[in-house]
Amino acid sequence: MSEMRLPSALHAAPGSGAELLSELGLVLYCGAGIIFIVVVALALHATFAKPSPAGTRAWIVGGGIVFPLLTLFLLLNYTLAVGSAVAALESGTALQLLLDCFGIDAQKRIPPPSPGTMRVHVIGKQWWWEVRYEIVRGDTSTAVLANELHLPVGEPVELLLTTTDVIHSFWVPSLAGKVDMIPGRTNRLILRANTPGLYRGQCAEYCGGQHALMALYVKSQPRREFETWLQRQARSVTRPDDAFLLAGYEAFFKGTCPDCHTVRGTPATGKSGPDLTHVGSRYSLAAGTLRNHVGTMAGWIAGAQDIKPGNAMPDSEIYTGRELRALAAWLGSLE
Amino acid sequence: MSAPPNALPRPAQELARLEQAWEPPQGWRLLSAVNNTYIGLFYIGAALLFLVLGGILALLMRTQLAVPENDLVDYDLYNQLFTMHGSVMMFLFAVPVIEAIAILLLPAMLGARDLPFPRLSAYAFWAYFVGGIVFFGTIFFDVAPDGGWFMYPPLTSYEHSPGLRADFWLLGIGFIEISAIAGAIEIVVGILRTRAPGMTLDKMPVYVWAMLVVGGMIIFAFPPVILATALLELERAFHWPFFLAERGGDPLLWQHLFWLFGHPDVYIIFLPGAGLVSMIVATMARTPLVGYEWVVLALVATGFISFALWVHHMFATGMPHLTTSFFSAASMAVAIPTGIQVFAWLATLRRGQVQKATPTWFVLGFFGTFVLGGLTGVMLAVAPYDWQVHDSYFVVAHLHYVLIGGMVFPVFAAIYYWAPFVSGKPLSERMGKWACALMFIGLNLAFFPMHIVGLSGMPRRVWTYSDTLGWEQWNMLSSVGAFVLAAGFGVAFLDLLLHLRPKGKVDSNPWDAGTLEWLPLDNYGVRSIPHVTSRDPLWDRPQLREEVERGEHFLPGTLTGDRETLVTSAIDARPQYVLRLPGPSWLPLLAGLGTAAFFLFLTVKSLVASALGGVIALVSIFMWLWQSEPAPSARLYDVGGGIKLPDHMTGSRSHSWWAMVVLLLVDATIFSCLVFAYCYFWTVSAAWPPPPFGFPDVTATVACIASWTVSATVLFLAHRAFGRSAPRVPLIVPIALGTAFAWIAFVLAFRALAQTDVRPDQHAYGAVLYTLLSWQGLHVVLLTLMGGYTIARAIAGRASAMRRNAFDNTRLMWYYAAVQSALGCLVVHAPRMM
Amino acid sequence: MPQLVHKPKRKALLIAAGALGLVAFGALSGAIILLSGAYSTAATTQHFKVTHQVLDAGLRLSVRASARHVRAPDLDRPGMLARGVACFRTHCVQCHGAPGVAPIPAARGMLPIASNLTQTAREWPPEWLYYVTRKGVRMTGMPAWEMRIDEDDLWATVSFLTRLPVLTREQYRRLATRAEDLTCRTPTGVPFEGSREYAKVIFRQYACHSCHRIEGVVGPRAHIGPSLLEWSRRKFVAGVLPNDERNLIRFIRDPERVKPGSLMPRLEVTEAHAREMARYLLDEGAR
Amino acid sequence: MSLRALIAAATLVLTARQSSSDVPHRITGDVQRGQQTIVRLECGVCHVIPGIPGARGRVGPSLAAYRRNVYIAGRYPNLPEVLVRFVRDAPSLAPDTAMPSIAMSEREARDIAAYLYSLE
Repeated sequence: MSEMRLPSALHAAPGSGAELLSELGLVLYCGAGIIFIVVVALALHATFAKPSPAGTRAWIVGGGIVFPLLTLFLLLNYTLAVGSAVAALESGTALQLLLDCFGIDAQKRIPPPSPGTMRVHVIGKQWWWEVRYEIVRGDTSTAVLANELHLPVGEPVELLLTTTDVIHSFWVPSLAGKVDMIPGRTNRLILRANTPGLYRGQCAEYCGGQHALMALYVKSQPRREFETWLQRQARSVTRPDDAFLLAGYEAFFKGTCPDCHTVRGTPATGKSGPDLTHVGSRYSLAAGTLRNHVGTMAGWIAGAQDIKPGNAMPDSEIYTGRELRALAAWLGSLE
Repeated sequence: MSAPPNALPRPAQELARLEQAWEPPQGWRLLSAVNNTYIGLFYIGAALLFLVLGGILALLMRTQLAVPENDLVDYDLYNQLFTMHGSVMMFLFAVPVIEAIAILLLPAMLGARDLPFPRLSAYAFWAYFVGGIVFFGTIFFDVAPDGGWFMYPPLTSYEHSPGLRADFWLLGIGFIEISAIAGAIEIVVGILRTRAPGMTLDKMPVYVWAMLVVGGMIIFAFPPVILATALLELERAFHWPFFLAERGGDPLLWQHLFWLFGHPDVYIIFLPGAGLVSMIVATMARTPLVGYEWVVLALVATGFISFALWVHHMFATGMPHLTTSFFSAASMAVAIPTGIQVFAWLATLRRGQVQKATPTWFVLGFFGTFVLGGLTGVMLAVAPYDWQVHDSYFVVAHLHYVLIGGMVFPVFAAIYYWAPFVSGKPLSERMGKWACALMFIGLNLAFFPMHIVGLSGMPRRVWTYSDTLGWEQWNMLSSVGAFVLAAGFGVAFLDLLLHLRPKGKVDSNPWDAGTLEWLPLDNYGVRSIPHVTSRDPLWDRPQLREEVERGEHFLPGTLTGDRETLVTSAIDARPQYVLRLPGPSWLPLLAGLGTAAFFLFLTVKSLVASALGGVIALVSIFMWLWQSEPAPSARLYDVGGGIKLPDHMTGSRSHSWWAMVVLLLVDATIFSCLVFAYCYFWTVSAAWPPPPFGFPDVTATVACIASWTVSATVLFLAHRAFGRSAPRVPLIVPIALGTAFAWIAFVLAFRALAQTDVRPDQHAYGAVLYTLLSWQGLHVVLLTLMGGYTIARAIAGRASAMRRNAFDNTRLMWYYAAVQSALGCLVVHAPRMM
Repeated sequence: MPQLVHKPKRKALLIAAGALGLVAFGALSGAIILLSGAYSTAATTQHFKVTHQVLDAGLRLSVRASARHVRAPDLDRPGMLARGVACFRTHCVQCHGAPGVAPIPAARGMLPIASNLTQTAREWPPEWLYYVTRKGVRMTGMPAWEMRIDEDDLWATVSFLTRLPVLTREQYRRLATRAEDLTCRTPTGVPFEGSREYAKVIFRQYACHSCHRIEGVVGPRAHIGPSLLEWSRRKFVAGVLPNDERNLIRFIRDPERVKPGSLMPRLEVTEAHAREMARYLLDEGAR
Repeated sequence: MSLRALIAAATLVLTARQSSSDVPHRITGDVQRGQQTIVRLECGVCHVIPGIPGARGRVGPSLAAYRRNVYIAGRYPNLPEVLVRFVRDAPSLAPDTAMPSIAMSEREARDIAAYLYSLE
């Protein structure tokens, strides 16, 4: 995953909400830096310079009231404009908004989300993410995956954020600010990236034992590539022909795997764990904890509780070495 | 300037009698002391102990995070560590230490001999100390809470946090709620009613103003968290679904209630720090604080605005844009009063010749860190920016800058500044400077990198992180900084151990300060209570020290033979009566232990032991109350200046009446929060009451309200009759009657609920209805106890037309309970109007 | 006379200091000898005479004390002698020799040398012989036989030993030839089922610790087989089978069948012993 | 190279020179690169490996003091060429093993082996 961008608000993706926010941040840092230096300088001066009657109420009125009032008034208007822009992902930079936010109604310039905007459901769970693409090209079939989200480059995608257990928070710092996932509610977040890339996100609201190991990847890719990918994700799986893979397939049903996992096209329809239909195509296992290859797959199946203690996946305790390898190989083949 | 109120020479034996009355208990009996100087020191010592303990937890965490993928502690222990660190620092260090400092300093600053309710302070301290130790001890038994210090449900509810861990958190908070409310009563009544004659509101030291505001804030800020913790415990213990979405609850209700407390709490912690800085700055610059009125106004304004900020902790919960905008604006607005104070301090420093001693260095350290924390605070108030940094290490950096910079630095400035007040001589300048420098460097080294690592995507509360994310160098720096900071604390504590020797008799004013606490002091406080005519009496009347020490001012000895102080009017501080104060007693300690045992054993579900603790606590409290309100003397006492005062007062002039009113304000705020919870469920749900349930029975509701009216009326009639006849008959009969009607009302309220068919564990609707009912029931029980106590006093001859504070307080509670219960019954039906 | 009061005290102090000094000196010189490598561990260097005598006496005293509660059964039951001979020729003669039979060459170089049992059997009561045979002797070549010879045959062996001093070369040869078809029986049960202490004895008696590191079993830091420390957390037996009791027993008893080519030898571990071992290993985490 | 030939060759080359304990572990791999490769391939999912952050897996044996191990997979002498092959393709040496063959280059396998031999 060398192509992964650092999951950082300081490395915002071009065209994303995070980019607007990082420009906003820049304004804030500069302003705060100047104010900080001035106040500290004043404090040192006041302490060490000769006493002077210059220290009067004028300081209080000027420094304590007029200056903050003015600054905060400007800041508030500016940030409200940025906030609206980020919420709707309007194009244009935050600095432009800063220059012309007074006198222009920022709300007016924001186009409503176009009717064709793609919607993706992201459901937070202890401690992983379920991602559902509801509609694929008018077809009603569903693409369900875990811990991974793909976006077409340059198009806003609307995420509907929910949870089935505790509060989580969806945060991909280089794409957008965070939005909580709260039981009983559905929150919305619009994501967009203007360049292809792989981004990392992590749960930002403490959600219990393994909160630290709840990450996900977001991949932005050209529209055509995205379409191909999505179509493949919507496909079902067939029984493998290869003898070794078949052994893996059978091992899957020998164990308790199907109780929790779905593999579309097979009798496995468990709901509580991640959908594994295309698990082999994913970047990570265990919600961004492990890279995905046959070795980590085998290790995760056999030792999930050592890797992520307390998570819902038990250590498998029934497979022979050969079965484990075959199972890992079969799952890895589900691309 | 006028002559002092009392003439010289003073009678022989006057001083000896004063000393005898205030004689502190010796040896191990010291634990029975209730005097504010002792309790204040115990309290500060305990709070600093928890600072050390919480700090050790922090060092463990920083060691774990120093390198990526570290195995020093596992996830389970780490989650306990950060939960305990936050809870210990906020609830067992920050809030208690500000109350502790107030208990120690306030009487001396006000020219009083003690606070009005010494035993209440002692009780608050013991409940806090024992409870705190038990709470902290859970970490050694692997039952420490692990839900984070703000304990968001549903993670902390019974399903996702089975076991005792979360219950121990609720227990720990329970203690701090008790001691904070007790402290607030003490502080507010103390400030308003025991100031030295002449110390009108506009002559109060800024710190006293800060504490008055903070006392007021505690009264309104703690009730939401009291209610929230009660609801969560009800949910955990009985599965009443307040926060469970699938049964009509809402996890956000917890967040609203918690932050409705949590944000003012930040200012409850910071304002006393600001007040301390105002005092120190003025003294160190040897000039009166520039813009006193502005600063006071700023304190009051901060107190108000702080209640309008809580939602900025919830910007990421997906609330409407308009809401975030409002709270964004309010959050920014709080920068203005803070700015006023900062510039007032700067102007003061500029005007005077600054003494460069350790307190000054700490104040400068405070400027250098708090201002930065304040600025990042403004950033967090910017809603869109908050979406990025919320719940990241940026917030961790911000809050530590604000709390350590804005509160710990002033507290250590205060420790160095007021050490001579306790021990007669300053601490080591050399060690003080080292401590200050190490703390300043450590703080910046530990927390500045956290801004960057937070922006780089590191969320809070993670026990480990990967080495591929670019976070490791910053974390290493932070960890090193944490140890430097700890070394700074270490030097300061060593200095305290080596050089602080509290003594009874202190006559010291090393910084040449202008306020009353620098008068010569002994166990009895000041020799005579000064007549105050300006804001900085020691500067404006240099001879005041000698006059006070010679006994030329008010109340130079003991008039009743008991411990005494002067009660003055709230606004203009005119002497009103001589308050006889209780002496040392084991009862507060016993009551504190009993309370601790009650909650502790309740938490571990050991009901018999719990009940035993409860009985011990109740009996101790009743015994101590029994001793209160000694028989009033018919004569008037000459306190000096030709002023003759009684030793007792009833009705709204009595200090106990004020305490009762404060308590009722707390009570009413809890009730308002409960009503808020009801309305909240109503607004967030599609239909109300949620089908298939109905509203409570109207007839029973009306009957309940009628019954309460009768009950309160009976008490009112008794009150009218009390002044005229012998007390026995008009007290026993009406109170018994009133109690009976209160119980009838409660039963009727229950019957009204039964009509709705909803059980409390079925739906949030049922849960909130039954909580309203339980709250009413709790008051009925309380009235029964208070009524019984009042009757007992009447029978024992401890009540009369003059000696009626117990009755008056019971009566106040009665009216309040009746109104509250009636309102509670009505509010339930409010949705019918819509 | 205050001095008198002080004197004994000072004397006691002096004695104590002297004793401490001696102990320290001893420890120091011992350390120097050990660390310098001057102490020879070669089997060609014999013990000092006094060392040998002390150790020999120590052995007798220890056996006498330990065998106090041993009660011998009737040693003259029919068939007993024959089985005793069988055991003796299977397990003992190699080191101890027999009338007219020398120990095998390797055994002749042992230090200490295995005693000639014709003499021992004359001087020791059967209970002692039983005890020593059953429990072995530490730091000599004498192993404990309780895991390899069952209780009855242990006594049968003792029964034979008691007659050893009176046998001629010919008699012994005849007895030995007659017993050729008999095998010495191995024990089947475990005396202390589920005892963790006894499980450690079992590991040691099968020499497991010569290749593996095992929790609670003192031995070399062996890297021949995989470490068995924290075994309960391991997921696989031999990297092949799920790590549960059944599979572990299977592997311990017949490694080659579970994992062809495995270098772990078949140790003829009884079912009961293998179960104790498996339980011990799997129980570790639960403690 | 067939398995038999591999072992035979390796054994032949090295049996003659068993005198120093270091000899059997001579290998042309880079220890530091090996460490990075182990981190990248996340071998720690199944093994405890000293010096690798987060390597606390219990699926396979602990690789602590790997240099001192006498055998690989309980079957083959612990020789560099065998180890390199086992690291890449364990099933070819131990058909029943749980350790899958992991995609990596010859050089990466050598680096990993070098790292393992650096563990005393």
